Amino acid sequence: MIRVSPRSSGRVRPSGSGLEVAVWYVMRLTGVGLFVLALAHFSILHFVFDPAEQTAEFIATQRWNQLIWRALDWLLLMMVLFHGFLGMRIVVVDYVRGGTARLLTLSFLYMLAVLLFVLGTVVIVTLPMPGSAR
Amino acid sequence: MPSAPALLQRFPRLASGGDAHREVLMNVLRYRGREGMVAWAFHRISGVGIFLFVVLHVIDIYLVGGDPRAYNELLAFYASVPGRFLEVLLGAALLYHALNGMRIIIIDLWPTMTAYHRQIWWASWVIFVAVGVPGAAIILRPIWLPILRGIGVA
Amino acid sequence: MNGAPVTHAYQALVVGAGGAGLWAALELARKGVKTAVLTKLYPSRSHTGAAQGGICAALGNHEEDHWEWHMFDTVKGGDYLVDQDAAEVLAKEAIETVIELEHMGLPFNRTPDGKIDQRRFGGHTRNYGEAPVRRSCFAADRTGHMILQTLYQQCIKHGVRFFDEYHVVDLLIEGGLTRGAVAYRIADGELHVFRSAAVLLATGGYGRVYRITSNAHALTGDGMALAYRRGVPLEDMEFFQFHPTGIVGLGILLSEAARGEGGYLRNADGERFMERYAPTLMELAPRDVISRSMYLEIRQGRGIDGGDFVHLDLTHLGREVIDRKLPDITEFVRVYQGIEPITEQVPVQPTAHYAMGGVPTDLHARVVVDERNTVLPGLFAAGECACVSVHGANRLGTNSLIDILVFGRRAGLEMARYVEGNELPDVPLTAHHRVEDELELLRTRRRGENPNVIRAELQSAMFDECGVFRTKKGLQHVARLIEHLKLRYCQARVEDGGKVFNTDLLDAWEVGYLLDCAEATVAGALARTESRGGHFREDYPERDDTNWLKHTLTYQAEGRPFLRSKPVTITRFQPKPRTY
Amino acid sequence: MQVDLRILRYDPERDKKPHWERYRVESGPMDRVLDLLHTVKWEQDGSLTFRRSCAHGVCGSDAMLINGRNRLACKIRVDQLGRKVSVAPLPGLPVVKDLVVDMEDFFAKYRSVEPFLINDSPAPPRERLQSQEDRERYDDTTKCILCAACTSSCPSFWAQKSYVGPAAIVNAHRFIFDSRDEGADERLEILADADGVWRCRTIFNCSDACPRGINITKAILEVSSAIVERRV
Ligand SMILES: Cc1cc2nc3c(=O)[nH]c(=O)nc-3n(C[C@H](O)[C@H](O)[C@H](O)COP(=O)(O)OP(=O)(O)OC[C@H]3O[C@@H](n4cnc5c(N)ncnc54)[C@H](O)[C@@H]3O)c2cc1C
Ligand code: HEM
Ligand code: SF4
Ligand code: F3S
Ligand code: FES
Repeated sequence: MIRVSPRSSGRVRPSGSGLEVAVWYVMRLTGVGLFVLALAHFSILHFVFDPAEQTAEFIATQRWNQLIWRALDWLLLMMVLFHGFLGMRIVVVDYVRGGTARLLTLSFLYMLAVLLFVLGTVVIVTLPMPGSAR
Repeated sequence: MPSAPALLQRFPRLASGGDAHREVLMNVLRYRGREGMVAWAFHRISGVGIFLFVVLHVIDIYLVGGDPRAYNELLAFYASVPGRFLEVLLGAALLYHALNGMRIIIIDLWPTMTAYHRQIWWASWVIFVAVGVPGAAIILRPIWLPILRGIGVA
Repeated sequence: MNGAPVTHAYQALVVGAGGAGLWAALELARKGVKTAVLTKLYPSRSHTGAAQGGICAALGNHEEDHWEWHMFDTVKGGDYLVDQDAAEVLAKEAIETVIELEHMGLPFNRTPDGKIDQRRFGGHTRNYGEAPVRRSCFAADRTGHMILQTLYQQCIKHGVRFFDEYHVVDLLIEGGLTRGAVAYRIADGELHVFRSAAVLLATGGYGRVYRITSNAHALTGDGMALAYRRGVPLEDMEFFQFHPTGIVGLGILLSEAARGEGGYLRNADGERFMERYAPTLMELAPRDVISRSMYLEIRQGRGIDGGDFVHLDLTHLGREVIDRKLPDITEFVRVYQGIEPITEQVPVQPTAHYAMGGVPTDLHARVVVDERNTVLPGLFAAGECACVSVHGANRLGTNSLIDILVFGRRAGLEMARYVEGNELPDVPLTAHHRVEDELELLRTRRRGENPNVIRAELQSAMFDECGVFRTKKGLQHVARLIEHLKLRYCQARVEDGGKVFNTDLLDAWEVGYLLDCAEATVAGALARTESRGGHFREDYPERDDTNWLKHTLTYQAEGRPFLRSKPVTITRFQPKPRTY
Repeated sequence: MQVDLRILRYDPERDKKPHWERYRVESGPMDRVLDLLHTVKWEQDGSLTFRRSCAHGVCGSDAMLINGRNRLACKIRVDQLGRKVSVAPLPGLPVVKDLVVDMEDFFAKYRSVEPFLINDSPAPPRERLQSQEDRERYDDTTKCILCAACTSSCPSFWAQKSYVGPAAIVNAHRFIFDSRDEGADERLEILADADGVWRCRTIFNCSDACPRGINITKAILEVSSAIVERRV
């Protein structure tokens, strides 16, 4: 919190931290990244293909048939996680009052982020490539 | 719809500052912000909306490896008619959020553009409609295509 | 009712946080004096912030200029009623004062070579009256705003202690010694007694006695009335300046800068009528001259559409000058008149603007109480509420801002010296009783007249009878009316009986100040049977140096005014006929 | 013209909650909302409480929520609003009485950004020189009259009262970009705090509300850019 100087005293000492600058920057960088990746992702899955086609087998054999697709989707995952969770942090800090409530919500949020990271990474890494031996 | 001040008059308790959350909400509803405020409200709502979908989506993709049958069941819902409407909604949120996000980034990097933020906002709506309407049409194809066929147009 | 008040002790007390008060406070803070600033508004709301045109100093950044020329213009502008020792201090110290303002960070407009920019202003001339000179330093048309902000910022930097929204309601003067002041905390209606060795009155003007005025609602002559009630005389109150270019009906000022940048005044025939009244300076003649000329035009049926206003014409200046140098006043015209000044002429009317008179002081801002300049120990005054007198019978544009700063600073320095050698005086525990009882009565009286009606009647009568033109008959009429209004005021009551932020009570309380200031103004105007500067008697249209080259001092005794006089200090410039 | 004026009133000594009151007021063609409030106060109900002083938009006393937006009552004409006028205190600030809000925290935030020239090098005998371009650089933010219309219109501020707010940033900007000032680093450090510029979500309510027409959002973004440039 910005320390407010007493009613009419002179200079206050700065108490800034570098964290918020980083968050601000990451939001913007991932925003640009997502603009390309997320929109492309959505287009591929809705305009190039139709949702009806995209069974588990389809994903395993066609969509993720090359390393590059997996790499791109993993990149998308990372961006979304950073962007989405830092974004949600902003919303939570804005609207969740009280130290404890906010701490709990944020902890839950960060744990969710880790969970999604694990789930997403596991599936991208472990889903067998077509043609590879089971 | 009654205006926010009228609502306040009917429910005076809403106007009192007792409850911090209610106060924040009432301010947001009562204040007649212009383009910038509407842009922000949509941005926030769409951001949270997409976020919720992403949580779901990462889990469902995990199922591709973990439990393909469950995934396929979910997919059936995605491909159904209500599912498609929700996808249009998701697409709209994403498109809006992406365009407005770029608007914010442009203004951030180039503060002189603040003078034109309204124009950029309306321009982004033009793009939204130009891209969004055909996009929605494609997603909803399984709904209107059979109808058109039925009346013999296509 | 009378409970124990909250008491405070400060070495020095500054009442008012306009330019004068703030600079004094700053000077005191630099000297390490324990000081409190009391102000009924937040400091940044003081009316110094409304000043537009500029602040003069003979910097000579564009063309040759000398402080002697500035002093001469001041003396002549004041129709030779100026105390010339004071005018000399003003003109000399103006230069260092403006430079110091710049060092404090004031964002002056700049010349191409980076110096403080200067423009022409009414009555300021080269070589003792030859032609207009560029002497007014400015920051667009919000010079006063920048001064107020800059001084407030410096006070914050130096840790000045502010009591914001504390309304001073009484001065504690007892046994010939100043002991402090009583203030009413607006937020909760509590009375606070401030004990202090030195008290500065810097409460600004009293333009609100007039119906049409450029002055803020808060300018009700508080400091003058408080001193007046405590036996201090008021000097030269009959001299009130009417500014020629007020927005019709509202009185909002369109700065002289509009004419300094080349604007014209035109009558119904489209004629630049100032050609006939002030052939050399034209629209840049002093304000009293122009205001009178406008009324003469109007009386001769050359007001626009037969009405009581003329036109200010800026259309030939072009969009560039108007938007860059006069942005604020053009916005006023757009907002308050719905007129586009780049293409249309602006209807204007004289508006009550500035009090030349006030609490008499010496060159060190010490309040003096008689014709021999006897000092009242511990009481100081500076700014518009004081009368040093540098403005004499008529103030030149831009001379007030420099006055409040030069003498605000002198007040601070002198107060620091004074508190060094003087103990904190005692204040009896009952000090606040008198004013508390009066306030209580006003707040709780069962029935009585609405004070707003009294104020409205006063304002109209003052504007009509004690304005630009005055006659014996009219003045006698207002004098009687004021007596009558004072009686009615004693029976007035306010509607709001609460303690918290009771503006109803304070507005009513201020009507009391206005009545006192009006009383002194009319008394002086009745007595002064001549015409000089801002005071024009139709029954005595000539200046009369034989009988009236002197200041008036108005005292209040037993609720009535009585007058004495005091000689004018003349050093360099002997009185001459005043033509422009 | 008859105006239907509604005012959100609250007297802490009498009322539990704020409540709306209706007034019928006759309004002249060029009347401002301040004139309506005066008519009510002087002729109908003396207890109506609001701040005001200069009456022409330069002192910043009478910012309030008028027909859903923050504006100065003395600077908005009734004919710009129509026959229905609603007036409430500035949102997001504690109400003291009727239209008067508590400004202490607002001014404390102003003071917290060191709003004064910092230049410890010895001053020259004459003015410090400054080019016209350097002077122009911070012109916009010198216009602020500390009316609080901006800060109290900001949804980020409503949600986070600890946010230093647009008005304070405007006043920091005024010095950060003044070529004569040497305290920019200190101020940027202060504003790099979590409650500093980062709370701004470029909502523009502040710029829309500013009665001085300051492009506040631009000023905020210039400050955040300066912080980023310093850090990265
Ligand atoms: C519209 C306008 C434009 C002007 N333009 C120029 C110009 O261009 N150049 C120029 O030289 N002059 C100009 N003047 C004149 C000049 O601005 C004023 O004379 C000058 O600013 C007065 O300053 P001050 O410090 O005496 O008082 P103010 O700035 O009026 O301050 C008075 C202070 O006293 C406080 N106060 C009053 N009563 C009480 C009380 N009872 N208790 C506590 N506090 C109290 C107020 O809160 C305020 O802080 C202009 C005047 C007006 C009205
Ligand atoms: C598609 C491209 C995207 C772009 C260009 C983009 C851009 C941005 C930007 C610039 C911000 C910061 C807003 C601010 O600081 O005021 C932001 C906020 C946010 N974004 Fe995105 N974003 C994108 C996609 C996403 C996605 C996919 C999600 C969901 C996971 C998301 C969720 C959020 C959230 C929750 C916020 C915070 C909202 C707020 O502060 O009100 N965004 N976005
Ligand atoms: S920036 Fe504008 S809205 Fe904000 S306080 Fe200053 S003048 Fe008022
Ligand atoms: S309204 Fe608030 S979010 Fe930023 S642009 Fe203005 S400070
Ligand atoms: S009364 Fe001064 S800004 Fe409105």
